[in-house]
Amino acid sequence: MSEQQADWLESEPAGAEVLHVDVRGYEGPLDLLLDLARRQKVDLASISILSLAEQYLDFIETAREGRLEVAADYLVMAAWLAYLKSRLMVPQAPSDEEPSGEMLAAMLQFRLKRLEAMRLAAGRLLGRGQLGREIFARGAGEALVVTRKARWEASYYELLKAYSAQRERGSVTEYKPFVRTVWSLQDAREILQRLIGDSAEWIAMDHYLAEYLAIPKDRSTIRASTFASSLELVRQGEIEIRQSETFGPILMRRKQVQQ
Amino acid sequence: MDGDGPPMSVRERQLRIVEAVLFASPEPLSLADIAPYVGEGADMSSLIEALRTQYAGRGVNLVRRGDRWAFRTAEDLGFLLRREEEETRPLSRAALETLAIIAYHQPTTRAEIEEVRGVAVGKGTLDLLMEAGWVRMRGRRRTPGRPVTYGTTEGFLDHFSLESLTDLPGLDELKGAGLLSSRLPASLQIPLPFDGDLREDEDPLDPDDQGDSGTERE
Amino acid sequence: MDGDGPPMSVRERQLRIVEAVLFASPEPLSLADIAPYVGEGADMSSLIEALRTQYAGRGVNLVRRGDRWAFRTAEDLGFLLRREEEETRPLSRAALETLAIIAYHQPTTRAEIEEVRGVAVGKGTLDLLMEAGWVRMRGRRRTPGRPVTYGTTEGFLDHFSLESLTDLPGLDELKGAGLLSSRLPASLQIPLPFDGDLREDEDPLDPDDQGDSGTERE
Repeated sequence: MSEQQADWLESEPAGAEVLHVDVRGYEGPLDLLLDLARRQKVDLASISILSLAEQYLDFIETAREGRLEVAADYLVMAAWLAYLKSRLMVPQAPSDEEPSGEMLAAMLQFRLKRLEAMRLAAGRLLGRGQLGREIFARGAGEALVVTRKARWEASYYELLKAYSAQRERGSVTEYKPFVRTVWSLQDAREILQRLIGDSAEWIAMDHYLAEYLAIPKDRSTIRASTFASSLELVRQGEIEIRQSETFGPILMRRKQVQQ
Repeated sequence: MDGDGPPMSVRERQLRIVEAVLFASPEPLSLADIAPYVGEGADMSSLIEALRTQYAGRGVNLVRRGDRWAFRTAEDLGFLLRREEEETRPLSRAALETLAIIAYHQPTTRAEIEEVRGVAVGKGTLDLLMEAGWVRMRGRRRTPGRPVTYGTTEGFLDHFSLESLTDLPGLDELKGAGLLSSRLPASLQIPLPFDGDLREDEDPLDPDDQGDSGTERE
Repeated sequence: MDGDGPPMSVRERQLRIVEAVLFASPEPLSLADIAPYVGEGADMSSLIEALRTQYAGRGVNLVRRGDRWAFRTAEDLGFLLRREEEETRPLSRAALETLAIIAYHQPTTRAEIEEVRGVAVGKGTLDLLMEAGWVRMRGRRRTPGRPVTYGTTEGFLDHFSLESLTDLPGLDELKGAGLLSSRLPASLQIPLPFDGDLREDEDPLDPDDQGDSGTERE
């Protein structure tokens, strides 16, 4: 195949030559069809698609009789051409929705013309003066050297900032976050429930919490969380709260059930 | 140095610079490439035009290649200067036809090339054309499957001595005969080869788009 | 091809051929090299002389190299082909940090810079600072391995408008300017940059000292 390709431009279509029963020289069924069409020695526009189809089918038939392996796409084309042939020979029924034989033939003709046109175009392109073959660029070209010189920019502030930031990063500062004990509202509520128990006596909150309040740094969180929880317990009707004066002790007891 | 001669006009100097820069570069250069050498405020188009006229009848011509310009030996001397390509393998028929279809039908997809040729296009064929610097991936067609669209390069124009795609041989006849359309001529308008930026039905390629990753077909 | 123009004289045609052949050749050519293209009976010397005259004032001249001939860019335009473009770019953070450390800690070695930065200093960074003209190799420290010592240059002082290195703000000034936080350990010291010729622990560089040839580190 490659040898045939090399001189395809020079080689005229084989004219009256005996058909070689060999499809290996062709690049597909369309290529073969075009070659057959050109053997008709007429303008592709006035070619007889019907006789072209017959030639193709003969060709394939001969090939198969000669026990040559024929590639699938050639057989597909053969089937299509057989169909085309039948449509060209049988007049179209009015109810027929399929494209007419004439339409199919025109389509094939168009494809053949287009392929041939592209072949001619390729040949004409190749026939033009080509760079490095007939047309030449400057042989002793000089590269245009553009050296890009970077002018670096940095401000004095950026410089000092960069230095300070690094020194600060580098200096190991001892820092231990201050860890606070925190009573959660949930904890406070449970403790309060347990401490009050069923007591019907008014007893000061601090009194209940005496055991915990021994640790000075925890006092605020214990008082705050307990008081907040106590309000919740009051709202739910579990306990009662009383305070007789501003800043006076907060008294608590189990809510008394009215008899 | 030019110490002795009469003082040179600014324009004369600009012309010499454009000439020197274009002469030095084996590759075509755009006006924007040359402008920095000439300096501010030069009328690049008129300089190029003047230079082109000066060289028109000479053995070396100033030619246009797409948006770029280059000095090339005169076309009519081709047969005298002709060097046989000994090292370069001639293009296969498949590659050459594929190149022609891309040139005349661009932007075009692999499926369209296959439709025209009636056979599958090996990926190797397209790779070869791209490696030669004649074909490039332009974008992706906004149709199902988003196929890659192919077009030619300025290197293609340069290699085949074409000023622009409209110089493609036989383009007008082909167009007139409706042979550049993808369907039967009667029903449609005839597209022209198009090497503008991107057509409305093309998407740009992602920077890392590898093209049709399809398996090797032959 | 050139069908339109007036008929070309034989001599004109010969000139065009000589011109094209010389243009296309990568090497200077002797008259004997060119003669086969021009054909029998051409007066090569006079053709070359005519061409030389035609190109004398142009951006490209025909010059003689021994007994060979070649087109060359006009001498007075040679500088054009090697154009320099400057672009301002901000210094990278790594370079800025390295520069700052060198400024304060000079004379300092790469290992010392890395110790302050906490990360490796690429050779590229130091090269860049030297290329920018802000940092120089001062000498070699008289310690095992004899590492190169780096310092800043006059160009550095110029760029940052400093009269001398002692103008660099010290610890208290940096704190006062809010650049250093006040919650720093008392042990933190800011060195006083040294810009004398060589410190007592530095050896001068040999004239051909290439600096740390160490492998690229990043």
